[in-house]
Amino acid sequence: MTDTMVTPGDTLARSGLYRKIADAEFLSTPESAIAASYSADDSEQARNCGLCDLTPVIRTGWRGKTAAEHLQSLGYPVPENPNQALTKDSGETLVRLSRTEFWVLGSLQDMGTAVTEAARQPSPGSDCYPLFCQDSHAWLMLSGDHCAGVMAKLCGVDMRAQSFPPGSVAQTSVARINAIVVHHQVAGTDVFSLLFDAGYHAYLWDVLQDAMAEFSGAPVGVRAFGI
Amino acid sequence: MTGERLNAPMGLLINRDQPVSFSFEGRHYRGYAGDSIASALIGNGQWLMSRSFKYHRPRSVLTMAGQDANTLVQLASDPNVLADRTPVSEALRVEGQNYAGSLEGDRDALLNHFGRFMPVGFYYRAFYKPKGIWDWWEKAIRKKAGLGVVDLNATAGYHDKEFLHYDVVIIGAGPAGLSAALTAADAGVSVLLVDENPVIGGALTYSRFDPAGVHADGLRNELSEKVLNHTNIRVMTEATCNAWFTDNWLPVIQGKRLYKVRAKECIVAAGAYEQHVVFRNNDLPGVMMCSAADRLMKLYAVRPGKKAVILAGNDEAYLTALALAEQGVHVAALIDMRDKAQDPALADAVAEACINIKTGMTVYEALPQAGNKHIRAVDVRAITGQGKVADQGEIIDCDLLCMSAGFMPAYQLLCQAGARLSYDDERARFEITDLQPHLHIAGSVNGVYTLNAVLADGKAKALKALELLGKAPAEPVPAVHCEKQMNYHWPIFKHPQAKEFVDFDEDLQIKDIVNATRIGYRDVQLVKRFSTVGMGPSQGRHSALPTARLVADATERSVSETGVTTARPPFNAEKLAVIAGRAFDPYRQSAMHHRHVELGAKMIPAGSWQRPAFYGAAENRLECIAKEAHAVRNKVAVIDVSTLGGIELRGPDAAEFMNRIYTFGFLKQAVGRTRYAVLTNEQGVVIDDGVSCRFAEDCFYVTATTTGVDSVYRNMTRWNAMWRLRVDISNVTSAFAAVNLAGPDSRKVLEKITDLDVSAQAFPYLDCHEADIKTAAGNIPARLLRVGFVGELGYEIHVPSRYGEALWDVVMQAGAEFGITPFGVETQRLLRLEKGHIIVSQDTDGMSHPGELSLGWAINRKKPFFVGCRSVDIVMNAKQTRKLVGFTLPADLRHKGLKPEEGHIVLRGDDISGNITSCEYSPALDAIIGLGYVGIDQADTGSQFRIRVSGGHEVQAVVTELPFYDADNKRQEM
Amino acid sequence: MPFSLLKYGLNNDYPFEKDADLPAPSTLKSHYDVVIIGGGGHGVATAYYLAKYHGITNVAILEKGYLGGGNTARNTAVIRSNYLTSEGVKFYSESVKMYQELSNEFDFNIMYSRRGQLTLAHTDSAIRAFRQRTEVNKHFGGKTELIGPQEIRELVPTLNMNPGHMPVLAGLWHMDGATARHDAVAWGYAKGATQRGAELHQLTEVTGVTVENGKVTGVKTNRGDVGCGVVVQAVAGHSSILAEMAGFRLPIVTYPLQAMVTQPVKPFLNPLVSSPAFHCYVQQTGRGEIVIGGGSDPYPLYGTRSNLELKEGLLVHAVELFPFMSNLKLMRQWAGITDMTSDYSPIMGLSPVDNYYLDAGWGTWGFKSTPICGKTMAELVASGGKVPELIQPFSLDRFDTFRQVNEMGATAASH
Amino acid sequence: MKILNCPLNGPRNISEFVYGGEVKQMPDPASCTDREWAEYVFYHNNGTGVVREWWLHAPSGYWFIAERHRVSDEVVRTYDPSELEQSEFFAAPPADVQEARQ
Ligand SMILES: Cc1cc2nc3c(=O)[nH]c(=O)nc-3n(C[C@H](O)[C@H](O)[C@H](O)COP(=O)(O)OP(=O)(O)OC[C@H]3O[C@@H](n4cnc5c(N)ncnc54)[C@H](O)[C@@H]3O)c2cc1C
Ligand SMILES: NC(=O)c1ccc[n+]([C@@H]2O[C@H](COP(=O)([O-])OP(=O)(O)OC[C@H]3O[C@@H](n4cnc5c(N)ncnc54)[C@H](O)[C@@H]3O)[C@@H](O)[C@H]2O)c1
Ligand SMILES: Cc1cc2nc3c(=O)[nH]c(=O)nc-3n(C[C@H](O)[C@H](O)[C@H](O)COP(=O)(O)O)c2cc1C
Ligand SMILES: [Zn+2]
Repeated sequence: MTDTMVTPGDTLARSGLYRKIADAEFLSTPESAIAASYSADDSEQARNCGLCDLTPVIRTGWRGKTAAEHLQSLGYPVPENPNQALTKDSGETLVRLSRTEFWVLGSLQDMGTAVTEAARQPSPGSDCYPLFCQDSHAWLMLSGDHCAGVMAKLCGVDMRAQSFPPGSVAQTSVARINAIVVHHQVAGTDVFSLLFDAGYHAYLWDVLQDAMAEFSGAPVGVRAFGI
Repeated sequence: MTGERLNAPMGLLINRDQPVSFSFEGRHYRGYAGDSIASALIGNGQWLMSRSFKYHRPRSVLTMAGQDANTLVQLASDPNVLADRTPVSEALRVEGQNYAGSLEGDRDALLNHFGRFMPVGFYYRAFYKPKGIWDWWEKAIRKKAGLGVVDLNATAGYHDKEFLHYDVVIIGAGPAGLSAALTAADAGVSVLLVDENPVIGGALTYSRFDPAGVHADGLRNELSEKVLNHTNIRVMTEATCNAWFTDNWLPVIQGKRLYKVRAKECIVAAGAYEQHVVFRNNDLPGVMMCSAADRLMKLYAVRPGKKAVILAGNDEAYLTALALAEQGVHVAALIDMRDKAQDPALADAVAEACINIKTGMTVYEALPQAGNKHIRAVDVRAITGQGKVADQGEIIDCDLLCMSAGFMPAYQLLCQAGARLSYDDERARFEITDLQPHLHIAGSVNGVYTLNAVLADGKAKALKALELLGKAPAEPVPAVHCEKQMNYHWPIFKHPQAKEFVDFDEDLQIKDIVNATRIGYRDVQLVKRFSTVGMGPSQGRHSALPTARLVADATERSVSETGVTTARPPFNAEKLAVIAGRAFDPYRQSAMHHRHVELGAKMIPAGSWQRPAFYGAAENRLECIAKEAHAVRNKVAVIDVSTLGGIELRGPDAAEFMNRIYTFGFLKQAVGRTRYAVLTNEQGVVIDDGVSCRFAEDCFYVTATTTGVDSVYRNMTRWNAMWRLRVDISNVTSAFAAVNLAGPDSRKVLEKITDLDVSAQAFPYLDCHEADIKTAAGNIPARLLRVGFVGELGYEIHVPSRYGEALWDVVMQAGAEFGITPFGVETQRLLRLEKGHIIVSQDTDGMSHPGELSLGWAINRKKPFFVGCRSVDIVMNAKQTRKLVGFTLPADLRHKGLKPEEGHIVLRGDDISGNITSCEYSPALDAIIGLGYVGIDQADTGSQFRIRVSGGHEVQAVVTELPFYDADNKRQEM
Repeated sequence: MPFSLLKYGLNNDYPFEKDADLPAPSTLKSHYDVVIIGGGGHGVATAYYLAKYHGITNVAILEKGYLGGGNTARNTAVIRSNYLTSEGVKFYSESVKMYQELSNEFDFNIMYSRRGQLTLAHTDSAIRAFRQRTEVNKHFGGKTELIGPQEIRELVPTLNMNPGHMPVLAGLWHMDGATARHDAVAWGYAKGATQRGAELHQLTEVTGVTVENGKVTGVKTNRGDVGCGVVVQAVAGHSSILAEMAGFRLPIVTYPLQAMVTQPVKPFLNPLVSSPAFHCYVQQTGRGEIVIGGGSDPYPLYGTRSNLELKEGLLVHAVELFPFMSNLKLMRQWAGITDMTSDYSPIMGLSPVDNYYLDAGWGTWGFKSTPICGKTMAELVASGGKVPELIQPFSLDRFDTFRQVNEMGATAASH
Repeated sequence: MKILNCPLNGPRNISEFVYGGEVKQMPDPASCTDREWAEYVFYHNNGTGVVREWWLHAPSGYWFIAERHRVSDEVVRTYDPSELEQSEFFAAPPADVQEARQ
């Protein structure tokens, strides 16, 4: 990852949201720009109730009978059951969505560069198909003490820690659209990653802002997570 | 004036340090913070609060608990507000409703005297002769209908919703609920305790439980403190659980938020409703439930009268008598319909308070002050048989009559859950049975009334719930019994001059109920529907039991056989805004969305997507479309087609799968080639179409319509759950952004941005390729399809959606020198029509089969199977009745207002033989062109048919061979 | 005050014996010429016309619950004829005409109220469909117009022309649209039928159908067996169950359909207003309540439980269309059980069993057709099985020949 | 709101699911009569007992089978479609249909 500041509309790949968050400062990622910070110190905000657009961070996935093996051959741990997630020390989060479907969410440390490498490896045979999740899905990350509280206003699944501990995954409906919600940790903070049809990027961003207002939530940049 | 209030400890809810002023019917009053509108009004001596629905009789508080319609008032933009539940606030303006003139001097009160001309169901027997007169009467009658007035400018404000999950949810924070909550919480489970009142305690907050009146407060304080401080209990006050829905799904309304609560176990401890006695003028202001008087005093420190009479059907009323006496109300008499009190000690205590007890007697009639504005006295008679009284009675003066005929369990939530409410006629007791496995009842809703039994019942049900949660209780579940008798068996006394109200909401008297059965409406459900009993705002809370008794008696059945009408949600009336809440209205935008907005596009919905209709101001629609069409036909133009569905099929069986799903043959589709793909459902109806691109032996990328793709994808995955072919199916619609670059110069533009050889030889019509699009910032991997929806040389460019905006930018830059023009869906619709391409769902309907659409060429009838194949065979072998054809009309018709519009009908003789599905003026052809269904005998090219256009005019159209434009497809194939 | 009311006021003996609308319960005979299964509007109307026009009175209507307690009690009482197909429009127009006469014919006020129905178009495709319905209607003499935003504003000034993200673009204004006191329709027919000699047996459930040599000969009930020459099945949501008893299947799926009503307020809305795109329609009754209805439940069930999801969705839209209704108070929510066909047209006429006639597949739209159903079914019975022309298109065998009568576009969420 | 137990995602509100119709056996399209085909396409058991149904968990795109009682709405069992033999779906195995006529 480079440390240069960029204008988000100038990069080749763009998050559908960049105009909405134009008041942030942006960092460049391998092909795009990511909101680095909105104010001098977003971390306090992130610990309380923050929302971060991680769409530019690289992610990938495979589906098929041999997808689990392929994942292992790439050196990734395989969550034991569907709807579970594991986070590697290097920061990648492995999400298992079904018996045969796996996603890898890139790390904030390298903005997912390592995942790009993995995605380049040829997939074995005919029973392991790479997925399109980098483009089909947008990625928003909710952080802080009120993740479950915010989600309770949008989603019927109980996401309080006792029933949805770190490592839990729910494929569910959030504010009437389908979403994958992953409870994991970034830089020691509990976060909920929401992955959902990229067309709804602006929609869900606004809905989340509205739901967060009760908890004084606000957008945060990746700097809040020690990047 | 705040009126004089009783001393503490009366007035639990009010804050005497905080006076509040408000107005009612334009007059100013003062109350205290914590007062309800009703308590504040009565505190000021203002009793009259509303006029009844039908006879416009003066009404005042009945229950003081929001359980009746007598206190419905009007706030500025809020009709039908319960004055006995709604707090007063500073400067609140309250009005009465449903009157002519003023609440005090309602002119419609005259209707009271015409009651005898308005027998039950009189509407059905009048107003329709002579024929046609009802139209007149209806208008007159409708004016009088309804209660409050809607403010047409009212807005909802912000309402929202939240999901909650608890191990145990307890509805009702009376002694039963409190005891249940503590038991459950002590075992370590999460508990939600919901009560509609501002403070917890239920009956403990207002009711007297012992003659001395010392027990309730202590117990309430003790239990409340424990509950409020328990870490496992969340208490929600002023929150109403408004229904029971499947699997313990409980809507709890608190203020402007709707909580949707899921309970693993639900304990309903909702208490019981006190029941009224049915006698003449039982609706006069000053006649109320015993518990209403208790509440006025205990909760609001309001003295309900100076001189009271108590009408008792149970021992509870004795306690009210004591409470009144203690607060300085002169209790002139306690009339007990029974022969004696169940608890002799209570009778002694009342007698000691110098209250005259008369047993075996009833109030036969309440005597009104002038204008029926208040009770003045009661006519007390000895009971001589069921519902019968002595000829002579005694008149006792009073300004307050407190009555209690008994208690009916708050059965609503339970009956919504499928439980059965039964009534033991012998013992005059209710029972609720057939409960759902994870639903429990405790306390007076369960027919348990003595305080210790209520507490024990709460505990027992919590233990039961814990057991089901797998937290087996350490102690045995206690058995709870209660022999306390609450209901007097026949508290109904008919009077020759009637006005003995069974249902206050609907002004229904004894004879109305009985007569309904005599006219043939014998089932209690028919009685309800014919008389409207129980159909008013309080939904039969008080009328259900007397109605059941009267119907049972009139039809010689038991009350249990007669039953009550169905309890339906909601429990209390709920504001529409609360249930609607914050509306989630998801929309999708393509990666290029903002570029369209910047270019001034008029956006329109397409399914959940937003798409440009055309670029420019709405008022210039036609010019914009013409300009865009011209650019496509003559230069180069570009349209965002990102919303087009995309499905990726990969695996060794991908071709086999395509072959079974779509009508065409796909096994032999060459790699690098595209093919039109039509989808029929099992009925053989065309439901979608698209383009199939084969990028490898084992890889197809197939498009679908914007609005159809989700169901196409679902269908595919379902079929493959049965076929079990080795194919992976992905809906990649949002993964790709795409444009269609179209027009004679499109190749020149494309050449500039790719290294691929795009010459006609290397990249012929219907080819598809993967190649990079070059930009200053780097290369974009792309899929290029040479297809021709609009009939010009053209290319679809599909790229991963993250690059969508960059693709748009590079195409626009490269095209600038050729005058590239963006175009929208409306223009596209016109252009494809010139090419005779159908739009599935516009040119097809729910019955269109491929034969009617002349799509026979897109069907491989030799292959063994595709979804719908057999149905297609059947319909194509049957006699055809209609066909979709192209037609033309002279251009100048549109200036005469005679251009057919989509939806106009096609005629054959006097019959309708078809309809127009698409019709536009084509600038390229300078003619009106269209597609439409015509009778099979009208479908030959060159034949004419009639279209009925606006204004009933008819025009003759000529069936025209498709396509209209560029018949030999030279342009798209160049 | 009309004179008719004076007789009650001046007489202390109301109700008079002769004023009874419905006779007291009677014993069930062992044989009837005609057994009608289902005491809803359709069943009693059939009995009424059998007696009135064909002199056939040895008829029993068997109703498992109470008179008109099925969908007749639950429907939102939209009466209209602005359908899409010629077959549909002809049929429903006839029914609407008959409705206008019923009060005087019955000597019982069914409170027929011609309000006009306004259906809203929020998309181009709706405009196309509405234009077609307008033209088909007009062709058969109906009073229907496709109108623009300005006319809509004049008709319903309180309507929000920009609800949600879907502005109102046009409207289908159906002047023949009406409503009536739904229960009274069943009562009026029952009164007329029983006064002419037909028997109404409530709390009488048909539990079996006896078929001999392909011909129906009787039914079994909880009150004993009854022989008969002809059976008419008019059981709405229970159509498949009865058919199964008679030994055949139907192209029907049964779904709950919900509706709801607010507390009464002073009148502010005259026409019936419907928005198919919003799955929502709204009307104000003569008593002042607002009745709100919408789409069917998303999956089949034989139950009348209601649920929160439907109510939430429906009220979001109701409040979008009429924002000021946000302060109205919802009072009751209920459901009926509806028998849905795939083309949204009914199944009427012959069945695979001889002398066993079908009046089924009425789904969410059969209240308006009550009179014409009764009339045509009576004709079918009286003629010994000759199917009246008006209902021929609705025959069961249209499914075997793939000749559906497609009313899909004219029925969803506007009833 | 009713809870439906998805074999993949566990118990969820029924609003997350899409009903997909009765599980029916397709007659052999090559040899059945028109009438049998019409039965298959249009007719339903629509019974009052337990019916085998298709359900889709929309957020995960997962189809499964539920056995549900049509009166009580009680779901007796849910399971992956692979637990049913192909013959439950097809009178003639689709592969045979393919081969027979190729
Ligand atoms: C919420 C809702 C809204 C609707 N809105 C409209 C509308 O606005 N306009 C419109 O035109 N239509 C509407 N409908 C449809 C309309 O209500 C019905 O199509 C119509 O009432 C059917 O009448 P029916 O007499 O056939 O059926 P029903 O009135 O249902 O009568 C059938 C009777 O058969 C009885 N029965 C069933 N099984 C047996 C048995 N085994 N033995 C004896 N009796 C049996 C039932 O108890 C029932 O009483 C609506 C329906 C619902 C549920
Ligand atoms: N004197 C009286 O008027 C009277 C009335 C009722 C009960 N009691 C006595 O009180 C004791 C009964 O205690 P209990 O605990 O069974 O009942 P309770 O009446 O004390 O408590 C029930 C509570 O539930 C609340 N509630 C009911 N439905 C609700 C809903 N849907 N949502 C939210 N809150 C709801 C009520 O407002 C009330 O506060 C018995 O001893 C009985 O004899 C006396
Ligand atoms: C057009 C219409 C208007 C209604 N108005 C009312 C009403 O004002 N009050 C009421 O309690 N119920 C009203 N209902 C609902 C009925 O009470 C009842 O819920 C419905 O007939 C279903 O019967 P059930 O709830 O007994 O199963 C109305 C129903 C319809 C169809
Ligand atoms: Zn509907």
